[in-house]
Amino acid sequence: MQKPSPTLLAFGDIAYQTFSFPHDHMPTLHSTIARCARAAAALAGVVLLAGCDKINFWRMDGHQSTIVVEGPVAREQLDLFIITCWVSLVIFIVVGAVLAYATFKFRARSADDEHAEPPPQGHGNPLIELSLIVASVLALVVIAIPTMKGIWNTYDVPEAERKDAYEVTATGYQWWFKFEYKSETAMTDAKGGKTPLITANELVIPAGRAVRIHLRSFDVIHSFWVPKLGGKVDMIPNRANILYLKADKPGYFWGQCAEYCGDSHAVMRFRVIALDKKEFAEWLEQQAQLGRTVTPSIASTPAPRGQFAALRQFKENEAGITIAYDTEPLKAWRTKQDPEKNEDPALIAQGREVFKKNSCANCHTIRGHDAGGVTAPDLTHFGSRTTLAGGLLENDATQLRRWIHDPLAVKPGNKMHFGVGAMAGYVKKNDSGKGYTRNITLTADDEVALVAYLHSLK
Amino acid sequence: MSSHAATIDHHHDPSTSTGIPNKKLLMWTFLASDCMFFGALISTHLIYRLHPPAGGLDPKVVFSPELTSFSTFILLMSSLMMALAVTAIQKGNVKSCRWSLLTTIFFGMIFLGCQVYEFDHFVKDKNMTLSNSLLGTTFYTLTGTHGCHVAIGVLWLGLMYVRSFKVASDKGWFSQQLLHVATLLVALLGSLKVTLGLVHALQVTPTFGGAVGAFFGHEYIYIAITLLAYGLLAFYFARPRGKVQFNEANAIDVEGMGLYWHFVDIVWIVIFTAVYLLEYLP
Amino acid sequence: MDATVKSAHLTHEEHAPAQPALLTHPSAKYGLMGWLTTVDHKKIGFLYGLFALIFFLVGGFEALLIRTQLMKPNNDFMSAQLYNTMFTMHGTTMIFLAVMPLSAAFFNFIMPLQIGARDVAFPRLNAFSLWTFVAGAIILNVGWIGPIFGIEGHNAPDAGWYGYSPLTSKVFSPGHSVDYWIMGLQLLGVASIAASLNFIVTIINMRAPGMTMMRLPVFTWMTLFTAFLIVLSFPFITIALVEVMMDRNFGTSFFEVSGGGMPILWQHLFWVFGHPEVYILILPAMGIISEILPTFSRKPLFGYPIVVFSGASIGFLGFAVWSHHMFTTGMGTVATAAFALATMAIAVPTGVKIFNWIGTLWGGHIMMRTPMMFALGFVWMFMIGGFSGVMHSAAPADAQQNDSYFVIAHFHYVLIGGSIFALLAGLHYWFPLMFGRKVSEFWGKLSFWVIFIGFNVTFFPMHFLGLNGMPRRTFTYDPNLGWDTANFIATMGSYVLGIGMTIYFIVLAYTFFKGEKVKKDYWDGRTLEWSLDNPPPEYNFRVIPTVHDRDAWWYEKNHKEEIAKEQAAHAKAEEAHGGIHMPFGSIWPFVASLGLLIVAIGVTMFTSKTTPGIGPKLGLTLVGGLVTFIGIYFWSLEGNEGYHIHLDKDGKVIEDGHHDKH
Amino acid sequence: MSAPAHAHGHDDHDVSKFQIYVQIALLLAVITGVEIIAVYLPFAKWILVTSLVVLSTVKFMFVIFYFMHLRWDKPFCTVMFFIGLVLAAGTMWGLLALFGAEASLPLPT
Ligand code: HEA
Ligand code: HEA
Ligand code: HEC
Ligand code: CUA
Ligand SMILES: [Cu+2]
Repeated sequence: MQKPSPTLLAFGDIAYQTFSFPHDHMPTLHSTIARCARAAAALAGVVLLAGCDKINFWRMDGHQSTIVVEGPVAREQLDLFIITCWVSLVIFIVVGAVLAYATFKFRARSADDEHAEPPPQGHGNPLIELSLIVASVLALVVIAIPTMKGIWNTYDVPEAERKDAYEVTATGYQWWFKFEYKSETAMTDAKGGKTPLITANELVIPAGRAVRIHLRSFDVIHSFWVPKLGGKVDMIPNRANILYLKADKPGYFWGQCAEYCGDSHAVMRFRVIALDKKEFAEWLEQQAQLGRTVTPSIASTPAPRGQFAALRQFKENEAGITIAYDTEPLKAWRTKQDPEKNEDPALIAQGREVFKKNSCANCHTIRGHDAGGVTAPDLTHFGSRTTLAGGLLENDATQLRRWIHDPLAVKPGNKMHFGVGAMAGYVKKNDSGKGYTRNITLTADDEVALVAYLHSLK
Repeated sequence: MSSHAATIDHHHDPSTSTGIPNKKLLMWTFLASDCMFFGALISTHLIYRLHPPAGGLDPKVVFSPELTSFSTFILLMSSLMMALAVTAIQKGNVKSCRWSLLTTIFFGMIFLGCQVYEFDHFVKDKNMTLSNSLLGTTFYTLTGTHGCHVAIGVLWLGLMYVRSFKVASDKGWFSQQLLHVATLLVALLGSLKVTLGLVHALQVTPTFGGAVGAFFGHEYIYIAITLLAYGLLAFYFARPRGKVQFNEANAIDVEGMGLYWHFVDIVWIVIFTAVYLLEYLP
Repeated sequence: MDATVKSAHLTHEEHAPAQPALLTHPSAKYGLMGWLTTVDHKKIGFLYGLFALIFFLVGGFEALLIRTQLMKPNNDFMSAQLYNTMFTMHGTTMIFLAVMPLSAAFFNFIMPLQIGARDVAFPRLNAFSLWTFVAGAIILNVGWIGPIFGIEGHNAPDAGWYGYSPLTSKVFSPGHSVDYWIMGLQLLGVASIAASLNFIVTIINMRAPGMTMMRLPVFTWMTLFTAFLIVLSFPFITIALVEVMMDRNFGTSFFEVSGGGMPILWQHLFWVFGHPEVYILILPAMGIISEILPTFSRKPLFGYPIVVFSGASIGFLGFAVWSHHMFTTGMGTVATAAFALATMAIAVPTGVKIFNWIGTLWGGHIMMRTPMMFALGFVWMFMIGGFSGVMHSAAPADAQQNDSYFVIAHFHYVLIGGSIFALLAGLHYWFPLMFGRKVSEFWGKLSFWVIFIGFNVTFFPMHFLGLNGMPRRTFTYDPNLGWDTANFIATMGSYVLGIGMTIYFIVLAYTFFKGEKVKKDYWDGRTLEWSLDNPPPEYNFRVIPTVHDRDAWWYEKNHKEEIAKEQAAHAKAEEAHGGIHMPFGSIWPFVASLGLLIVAIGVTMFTSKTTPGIGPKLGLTLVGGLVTFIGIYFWSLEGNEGYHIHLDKDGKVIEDGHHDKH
Repeated sequence: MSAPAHAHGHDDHDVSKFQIYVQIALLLAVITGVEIIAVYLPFAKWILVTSLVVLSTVKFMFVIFYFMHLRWDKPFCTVMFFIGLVLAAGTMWGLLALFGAEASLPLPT
């Protein structure tokens, strides 16, 4: 065991002094307490020292850090923050020192002291006060100037880059994000129908290029926040907001809705993936395609296989992310772009039927697969995404099955379960207006087939 | 110029630190607060006028300046009567004060009647309802809140009027008061109903004679009740009674009420300009 | 129960004063009726305080549940819905049902004493404010019945304490929860505005002779500014709430996009109120601190005029910064810049206060008692909270901080380290005056240290959490974001804080019943309230004092003979005027509030009928309206009548005079 | 018109107060009339808006200073009311300016 350091002992002393009091003499009790205080202080010191490598939250280097940033917008905001920190710290130290000094210097140390003649009854000193006011104003000017610069620099794409800026539209839904690339076209059928490219929950952007995101909302207010790239801007119904972001280099970034938007606000997350020019172009190319069709050979008969974790009852609030994916997310994302090696075409085909049969298509779009619903995430290339259900779960077979088995257990109140507007979900509102009845029921086989099918959509 | 009763100085109350009577100060502070209420409402209305939704109603088509001008004028006149009521009671002239109060109530009722008529007209003829357009939403809410202020003012005036008959001997006074108030309420509501009925009849029936006939045909019960209520009131008030307990000392009560009433008037001045007149600019 | 009841003169039986035949006053001095009909500002203050403390514990309990849920990642201690209800109710309860009424308790109890008045200007209006506040508190909390008894559609509010539209619309909040929130706040608004009008008139008009404005104790000044902020800012939320209510019930489209409405308008209307509101929470606290520091430094407040003036400018500037809560709503550069600058400007007058408090300590004889500990704790903690506030005001940086735990850290530092610390200090400080007993120094200081440590352990890590990207109002988080440790520490801290609060309140309760009795003017105070016996008699001052100096009581203590002569002369004069005039108690304010409660129940608990006719909703609303009307009617007919009392040499009441009219 | 004097023989004063009230009421009516006519006049919009605002303000001031006796009351009443009035006006101006900005345009429908 470590010995308490001298500072800690001194701290104990202070505690002793504070607790002892001329007016309330409690000799036995207060000395006991003082001893306890000393022991407690020592103990706290030991715990702190021992736990130092565990307690590392001040590094603030998580996936959503605003301190370890990877884009010019976030950097400008960070620099400003650091300035405010320094100004505050300096003032805090100066003012705090004076305050501490005054407190200890002018403290009555004994009963006699307390009953001494009252000190001179001075009323103030205008000169001191005025100079302190001036000093505060000056300190604020130090903050105000970079603030003004920051406001104009971060509000929109800088003039010089505006021509080159890449535009996307992001729309918040309860509780997921839709991303529209209005300048890109995607096929709607084999005959050459065109539509703007739409995807969900994972926004892919070009790295090193300014991006202007148009923010819209479908229902309530959401907020689009990718801390490592820049501060948030709200998605407000009936309002045209924009956000300027830029990623220094290719990367995989965590984002989250930052405005309370109802039950599942906490799990309304998303990702931003920045790719270099070439890879971005490839990605666009792939996304423009119709949903991938895997044709089963006529011979093979579909049979559920044991490739999925046996269905277990997932707990409502269970982690949906694995470590491997977490440490090298961009790599994980890249591997997702290619079809899986051990696909079972028959199963996939069966899944496609299940999808059709269960009115999934009422809400979801899968281009080329007769699915054109618009109130839910576009699933055309669902298999190429690393996450599902609004960035909440890792898009692996287990988690996907967990999701389609019982969306409500994953995301409280979610619309796939309760339905969107007139569109019924897994349950349907009773005509009486009270209570729900089951609308979609999937068998274990259905689920397995659906998983295979959805994952084949690369 | 100045006006001061010999005994009570109405601009100085020695029992308070500032010399302003508590009730007056309360009222002014409340009015300051009320400014914020109307500030919020008028802002809402103007913001939505600034950004009208596509295909929204055009207020120029909906509003009818004649009626609004008339009710504006009426409200101004009621303010005059209110001011006279205050001067009267300050001089201790209870009778004159009562008459002024009654006239104020009367004008207030006309204003309310006009407003009800206007709303009715907008809903029925111009198809602007509270919920079918943003203009309706903000317009009815703003002017309706103002109307509520007027209605509360009328109620208050009525109670003050009744109070001015409070007699020194308290025997049975209380039950009488209840009766008075009830009757007064019946009379006022009855008048409103009957007036509306008349307006309605005139509106829907082409000939004047027919209108009057229809009016009596539909409204005879209300007319009877209203007349009865007025008769009763006349009866109460004609009876001999003791010395009333309403004099210069109550001037502050009337004055506070007056401040409220005038404020309602000036809010209307603002609404009249900001909501109605500005819409008619080229 | 109440110590004021126990005071000597009240044991005296009251003669039934001559009453008008049918206008009897259903009032009493004792028992339940005594409390319901009281118009005594001290009893009303006591009730405010009692309710506020109960709700503080409720809000604190909710906070502990919140922290328990967040203790570890992916915790399933609470469901998402329950969690959302919890933080909404926690925020709303703490702000409207704990801090505001606790401040109001001090306004009521202390302010009239500080200005040498016998009561507030409108005693019955004061009672009305109290009971309307209680009605609002009931409505706000009545939604808990839903989850507890499993009644569908009746939940406690869950749209966040600032209830952003359109989440509050019928579409997205179909149940009654938002109705409870709206009506609850509406009633609390009525209560607060009524109370504040009363305080303003009282402070401006009811000062003792010689108590010029520039001699007002700073706490009274802050009461005045707070009251101004309330009467000027609450109207905005009232109107905003009316508008959502109409959207919900009458199909209007103030905030309905389908009808052309703009949800952003709600945010403006709310924050025009909301920002002044946070100064409503802090100015009383600053007032309390400005009383405690001089008393325990045994020096007058340093730079009194500047402290007062800075309070005014904080209040005034507070109306010009509301959009700093909306930096992320895309207001455009110019608007953002303007609000950022205005927000920064507030740091100047606030800093002035801090400097002057330090100036007050400087050269004093500092007595380190419990209230002083809390007061110093306040200065430190508020400073930290203020600095994070300034960091928010740098708008681009705020884009990263907004709606993150950094904001949570900021406002808990100013709200707990600020408001709550000061209110806890005030409780200790005025306890001897209010109840004639004092809290043990040992236990007081112990609770201070536990609270202080617990508080910092809870909220300091939240700065890091926020900067590390943790959004607020999230019931769960993943373990891969680096938030686990800080959350765990914060939760442990909140338990320590809970223990500290528990110690504090147990000690307070113990002292109330069993604490050491102390003599008058226990702390050697400076302002007029300390010139009274403790607990103060019903009539407050035997003789209305004449004020000669800013620290009136300090002056009196130093000029005993002069004052004694003066008082004797004034006592004679007052006696010649018929003795001390006391207002009758009245039940009518209570009745009026009861009516409002019925209206609110009607409006919130029932859905409108689709068939014609009067359903329970309209029916109850009308009944409630009638009850309120009756209450107000009798209240006004009753007139401000009262009776006179006369005192003997020892302050005993020797005779209750006949009733008279004023 | 003299400052408030504690005059005793008040009859002639009352007469003049009565007259003043009536005159003001007439004035208010006339201004209202002018306003109503003004909006139909073919002047530039800004002229009309300015004059409407000015005229309404004049009406407003007459009512509060005469009918509401601010003119004869302690100035503190005026201060009290103007705190609310100015703040309300300022906030309205702020809100209108905020919503007038381009950033606040609602989405085209
Ligand atoms: C008691 C309540 C209280 C107080 C006093 C304050 C005080 C301040 N607040 Fe705070 N604030 C809240 C309660 C309070 N706040 C709450 C509840 C919220 C969140 C609401 C919600 O979203 O739920 C909030 C949110 C909030 C935001 C929005 C954050 C966001 O959501 O994005 C901002 C932004 O500017 C802000 C700023 C400030 C500033 C600049 C001050 C200043 O007044 C602070 C001034 C004080 C000092 C600066 C310290 C002392 C000064 C000196 C020693 C002088 C020298 C110093 C300098 C020159 C820097 N606050
Ligand atoms: C004055 C206001 C005030 C006060 C005093 C507090 C006090 C506390 N607050 Fe709160 N808080 C707010 C105002 C306040 N808060 C607001 C406005 C919000 C925003 C809400 C929103 O987003 O809408 C918020 C949100 C908020 C959050 C964020 C929730 C979220 O965004 O998801 C958290 C999380 O830690 C929190 C924690 C605490 C804690 C631990 C305390 C502690 O200090 C509490 C200390 C008190 C006690 C611990 C009481 C002790 C009592 C007992 C121990 C009794 C127990 C009794 C029994 C078991 C019978 N608060
Ligand atoms: C009522 C409309 C509706 C129906 C029917 C529906 N869904 Fe969904 N689905 C949604 C919504 C809304 C979401 C987004 C939920 C969220 O993240 O909050 C979603 C999300 C998903 C996702 C995750 C998408 C992503 O990128 O995160 C998958 C996979 C999915 N649904 C599959 C299905 C399948 C399979 C069916 C049929 C059995 C189905 N859905 C039926 C509305 C629906
Ligand atoms: Cu969407 Cu929070
Ligand atoms: Cu603020």
